[in-house]
Amino acid sequence: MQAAGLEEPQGAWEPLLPGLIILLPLLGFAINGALALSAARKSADAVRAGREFDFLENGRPASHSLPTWVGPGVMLLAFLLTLVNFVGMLGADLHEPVIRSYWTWIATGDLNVAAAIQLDQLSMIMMMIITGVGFLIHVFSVGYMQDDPGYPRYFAYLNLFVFFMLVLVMGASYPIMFIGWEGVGLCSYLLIGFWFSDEEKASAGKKAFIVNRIGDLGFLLAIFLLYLVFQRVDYVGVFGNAEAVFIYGGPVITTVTLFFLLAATGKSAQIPLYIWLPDAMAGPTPVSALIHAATMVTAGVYLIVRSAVLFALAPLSSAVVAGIGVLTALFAATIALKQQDIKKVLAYSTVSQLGYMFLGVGVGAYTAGVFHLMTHAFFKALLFLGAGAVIHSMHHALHHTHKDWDAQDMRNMGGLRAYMPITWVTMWLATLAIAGIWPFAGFFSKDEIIWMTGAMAGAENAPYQGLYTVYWILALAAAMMTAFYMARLMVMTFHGENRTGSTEAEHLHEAPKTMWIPLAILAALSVFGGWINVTTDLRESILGGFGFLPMSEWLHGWLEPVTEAAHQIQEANLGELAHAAPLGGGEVVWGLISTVVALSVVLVTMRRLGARKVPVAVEDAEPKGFSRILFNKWYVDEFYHRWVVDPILTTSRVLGRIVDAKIIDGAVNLVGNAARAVGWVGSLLQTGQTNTYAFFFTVGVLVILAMIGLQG
Amino acid sequence: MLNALGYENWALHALIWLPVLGMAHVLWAAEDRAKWLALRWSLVVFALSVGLWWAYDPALGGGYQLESSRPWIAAWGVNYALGLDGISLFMVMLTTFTTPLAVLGSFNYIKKRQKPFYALMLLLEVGVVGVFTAVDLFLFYVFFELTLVPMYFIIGIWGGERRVYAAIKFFLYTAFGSLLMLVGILYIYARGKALLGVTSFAFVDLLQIPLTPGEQMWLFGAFALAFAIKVPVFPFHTWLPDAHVEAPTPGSVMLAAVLLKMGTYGFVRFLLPFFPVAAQHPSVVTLMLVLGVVGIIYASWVAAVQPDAKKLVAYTSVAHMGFVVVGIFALNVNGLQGGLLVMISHGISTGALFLLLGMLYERRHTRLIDEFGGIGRVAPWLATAFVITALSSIGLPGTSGFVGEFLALLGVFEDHPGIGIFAASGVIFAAYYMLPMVQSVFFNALEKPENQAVQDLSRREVAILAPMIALMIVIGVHPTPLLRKMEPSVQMVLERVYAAAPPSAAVIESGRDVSGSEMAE
Amino acid sequence: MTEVLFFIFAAVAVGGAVGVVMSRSPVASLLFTVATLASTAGIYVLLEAHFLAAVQIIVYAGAVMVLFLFVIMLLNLGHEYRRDIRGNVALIMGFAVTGGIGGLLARQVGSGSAGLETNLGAGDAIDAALREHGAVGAIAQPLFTDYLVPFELTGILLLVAIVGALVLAK
Amino acid sequence: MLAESLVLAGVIFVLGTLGVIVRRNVIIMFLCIELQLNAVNLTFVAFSRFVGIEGQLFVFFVMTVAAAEAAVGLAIIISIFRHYETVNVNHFNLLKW
Repeated sequence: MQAAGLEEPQGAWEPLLPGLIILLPLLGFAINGALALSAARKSADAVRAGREFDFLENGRPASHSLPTWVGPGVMLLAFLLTLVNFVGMLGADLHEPVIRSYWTWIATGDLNVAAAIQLDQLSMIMMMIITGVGFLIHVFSVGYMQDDPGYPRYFAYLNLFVFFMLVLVMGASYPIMFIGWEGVGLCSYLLIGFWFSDEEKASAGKKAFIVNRIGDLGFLLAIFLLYLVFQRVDYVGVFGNAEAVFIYGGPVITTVTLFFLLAATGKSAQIPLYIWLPDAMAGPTPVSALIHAATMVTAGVYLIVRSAVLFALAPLSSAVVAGIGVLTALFAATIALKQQDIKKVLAYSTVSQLGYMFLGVGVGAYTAGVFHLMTHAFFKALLFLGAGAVIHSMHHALHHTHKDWDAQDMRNMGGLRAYMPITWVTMWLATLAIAGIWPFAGFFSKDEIIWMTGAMAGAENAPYQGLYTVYWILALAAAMMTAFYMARLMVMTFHGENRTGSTEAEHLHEAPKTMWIPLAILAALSVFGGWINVTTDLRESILGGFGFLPMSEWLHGWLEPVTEAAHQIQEANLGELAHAAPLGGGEVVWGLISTVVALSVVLVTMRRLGARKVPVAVEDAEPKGFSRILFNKWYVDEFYHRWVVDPILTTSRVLGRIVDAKIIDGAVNLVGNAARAVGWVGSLLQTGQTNTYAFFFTVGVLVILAMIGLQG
Repeated sequence: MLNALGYENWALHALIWLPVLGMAHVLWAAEDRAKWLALRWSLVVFALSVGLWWAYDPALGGGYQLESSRPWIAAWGVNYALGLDGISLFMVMLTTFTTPLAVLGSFNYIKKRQKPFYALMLLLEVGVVGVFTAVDLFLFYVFFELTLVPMYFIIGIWGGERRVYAAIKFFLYTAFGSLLMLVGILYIYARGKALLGVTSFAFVDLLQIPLTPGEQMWLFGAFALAFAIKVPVFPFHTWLPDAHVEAPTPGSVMLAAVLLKMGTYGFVRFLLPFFPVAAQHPSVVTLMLVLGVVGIIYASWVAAVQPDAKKLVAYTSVAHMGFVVVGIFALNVNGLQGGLLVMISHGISTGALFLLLGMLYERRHTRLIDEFGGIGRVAPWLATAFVITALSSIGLPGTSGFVGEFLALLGVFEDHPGIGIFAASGVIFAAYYMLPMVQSVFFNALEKPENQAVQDLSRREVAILAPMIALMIVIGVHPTPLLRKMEPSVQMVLERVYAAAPPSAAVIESGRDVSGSEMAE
Repeated sequence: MTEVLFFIFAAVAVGGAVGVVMSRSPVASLLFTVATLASTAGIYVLLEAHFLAAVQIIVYAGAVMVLFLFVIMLLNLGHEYRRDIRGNVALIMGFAVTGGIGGLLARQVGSGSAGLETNLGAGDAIDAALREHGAVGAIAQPLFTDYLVPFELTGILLLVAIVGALVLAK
Repeated sequence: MLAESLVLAGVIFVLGTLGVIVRRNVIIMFLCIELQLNAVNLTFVAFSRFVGIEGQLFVFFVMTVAAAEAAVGLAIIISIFRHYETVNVNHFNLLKW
């Protein structure tokens, strides 16, 4: 890192106050945090007095009105600043990352980690997503969380999260990224357990943190290995020398990348560490949208794209990445088929979509991975926010009559389109997008990933060609399932008869403005967001309106400076990618096929499920057979409990109660007791009887006399 | 300005003798003024010690500075000799920083016999500062043992129910170890007399003695056992949970924050430079690393199932000290620096944890985790402080805990990747023991009526915690100044180690061959 | 004549000592002690320590023993006739160890005393002193010159003993 | 007569020792101690005849100490008796560990 971190590439482009982008959310955190602390004090006084804290008692206090402006405000400023820089970067033909170094974070021996940020095309696109989607979700949160006593605390956490997320994507070295990496984990922990009085929610937060830490271990070890090899851990230093140092496919680079993969599976909820994400839905719904759909969970994808050069050098690791991705995509999709909780469906859908991103980056389609990351951020955030609006409305309705039904169970909904038309429309747009139907955003991104998988399977020198063919087929299957479970979600929620109950239904209502405007914006992005990266083949075909869609492969070109080294390595080693899918047919054909199939799945689902009468949750029978397994998520949680958690707990107990208390401490006390025993034997001589003392005294005299006598 | 006052000449002496004066003052004054006087005196000592930061100049090399010496027992060559290097600098400052906070933390906790209590706290400060500044082995030993006395009484008089058991265990266990060290000290002294004809206990003189490798191994064993018990290194740790659980809050704070550091300080100060051949003997290194790693994982697991919060934190100390041992015996700059930084951050964060548990105990008169629940709702500031401290303790990046652990693990990974992986798994288990405790105490439903009455932090308590939390974050964000101050001294220690028997070519290669095999050139 | 007297006194002294150890009543023990002390005083006379003999009778057999008697009466122990000799084990051990001491002493006396008197000059030293200063003067002369300090110290010791006894028995 | 005196002193000393060991009555134990002292005195006197007047001086000192000891000892017995109401040493076993 030594000099490299500090040297500023001269010329082309000067970013505008990049540090401020990070600092703004931190400032928001500081303000909201202070407000939260003072509000919490008041709330605590109320709780001690045995009352519920009614913060609206004397009108809305400052602690609950200021966050409305501070929270989204700093996000808006950060977004605008990012936008300015983005536009600036668009104008500049930037090939090298711009690095701003502020101070030396850790310096000892030959290790030197600067507190530096790096601006390049990749971090810029991530910053746009984080601040942009983040801002919309902040705005949505105002409506969603306004009546919660923890309102300022909520915004404090949310702002802190954005801060750490920006550190994650803007850091110029792996350790800095790691700060953000663990920091977002912390915020996720705090936000999942936001309503910490509920043990289940607090436990879900804890689970997320601990599972994430397993991944973090991989991150740390990868950093250590990189340091061992390069003596430096900043991106410029590592990537610049990677090709020279590593042998293609060698054991060290494979190990490094597998460690990174471990980290990524933790953060991005992939097999085997995905288990925390569904539980994470315990948090407020906008949090699920921001952290557990749009941004944080994509950090693993970002990590792999960031380390594209390393992964490109490790074909085995890449194949494992793709394999984990496609398996997760399929596996999570099967679980999503049978979930009844609206957020659980979306959670597994997120896991599944993240699997697609992994598949994308695993087959070397880094741009496609980022592309899907971006479109997914749009439509999944929209879906979650829409679900949030539904839950919000359901909650209000059920609250009115004090019905203790589950506000998130889709079996209790039905026919909501009549009450919440905007939510209904926007969510349908997002559903079409995620199902991969032309011309919505998801189509282009998902199609590109699947296409690239197929192309990889046919690449000249690609290793494991058969494997990639399998991946390709599985990816297609998962895509069909996606269409099904999303259509099922929409039908159960919005169509058919209303099952909420007639009194309750009167109180169902459309979301307030602060909530539906973000929905609308995200809906627009879900529709048009895919058009920035239409592949040339598609653009010239009917799917591109014969050249009507703008910006052919814009994202591809944009990210080229970041990914070109990786692509060159791939090209050099894998040779030309195939121009046809494993079963023949070009990109356009398969694009058409997938759209048609997805659309027909949606339509069939609507017809079949729309006609069926759904029993409400309390009356519904337990699922049987295979759907029971799916409903119980393949019993994976139980499996982990049985084979991982319980053994560790049992071992801990044995260690604590037997090994430590009895054996180790026992040995210590044994020494003490042995000394005591010797003393006890000696103390038997101390009878307390004067005669005895006289006797022993005399014995002593006798001994002395005997000694004198025998000498003399 | 410091120079004008001749600060360098009297600073260290003042740090040792001012608390003695304070003791006399406390004992002489009225009972109800004792706490304020003790606080004032310890604050004065802290204020004085801050100057050390500027007085110590790492640019002059890592040797001792601010040295001064005068004969004490001339016939045996014992000198009252003090000095400061980059390693002891932060230990001294940690001590002077912690003492006033511990004193402030005992205001409500200590109700009986206040005068002797605060006098003993000041005596403890004397002993610990003496340990960290002595540059004469005899003097070091005197101070090392001196610390036992106040701690023994603090646990034994003001402790919990089983205080006498804990105090005696603490005293006997650690005294047992240091007696072995005394034998070692006398042996070195005798060798110095025999081989070089010097009658001196000064470090500089003793370092000249050409000890044979065999002698070094034995002496290493004697010293290592003494320090390992103090640290404590697995499996010599069982006195610690008992002592912590029974000790009053300030006692636990001092024990965790400072007293344990005397052991690891001893590792760095004596084991490495005095017995370099033994210290880098492969089997010794392996043994120490394995003990460190086992300590990390074992203590984490045992901590996780403790029903008593204080005992839990006590075990986490063992785990943290495992990181220190692993870092030190990595025998490279990163590891050693990391180990030292873990010592500092552990002092701050675990000290703060004990203070927080003490605050909870004052409110609820229990330490059992299951007795709590939902405290976050009635004491949000307390909960916030606790969560921050706990996160620092489990090494969240951005807090002091991370930097130390990161460097220590990096150091050990450099030369022993296999052990490094196991040691690094400690980051998972740290979350595994800490988060459930945090959840059970501060989160979950507020069910028990006793818990509902818990008060939030008072102003005094905020004053205790604020500086600690600030330091956790400052060190976490910008540890470089500390690392820079320590580095020359650490380099000196390592040079000394490798000068004795430079690591063979094979060792160097094995450290690098991971990359070497893939070097294109 | 001297020999006969010695053996009479010796017999009384030993008999008294046995009586001290054997008798159940403290008062009887005390009287046996007085007998032993008195006969020892007789032996002192035979050994030409006339002053000590007098002191023995007056101070020891008289004053100190009366003090014992007072205490016995004060505590009303005159009627204690319970057997308070220890059990057989203690007796055997006591006999063994005292027998050992006796044996060693006997061995010492037996091996060392033959011709001791002649070697030591057959009483010349004390005779000269007695002749010069008289029975009292012979002791007084060194006591107030060479041994003045120890003598004064015994005075202090007695004072301390008086004070101590007062405090303890108060 | 020296040898005879020494034998006599030895016998009295041994008897006194035996008494101290076997008797439980603290006053009688005291008396036995007096016997022992007396035996020692006898040896002093016996030797003084042949060695010099100092032997008798020592006897003088021993008597003083014996008197002091008797005074203090008896005072202790009185105060112990007040507490325990007995002079049996079996009951005075506070010295036990």
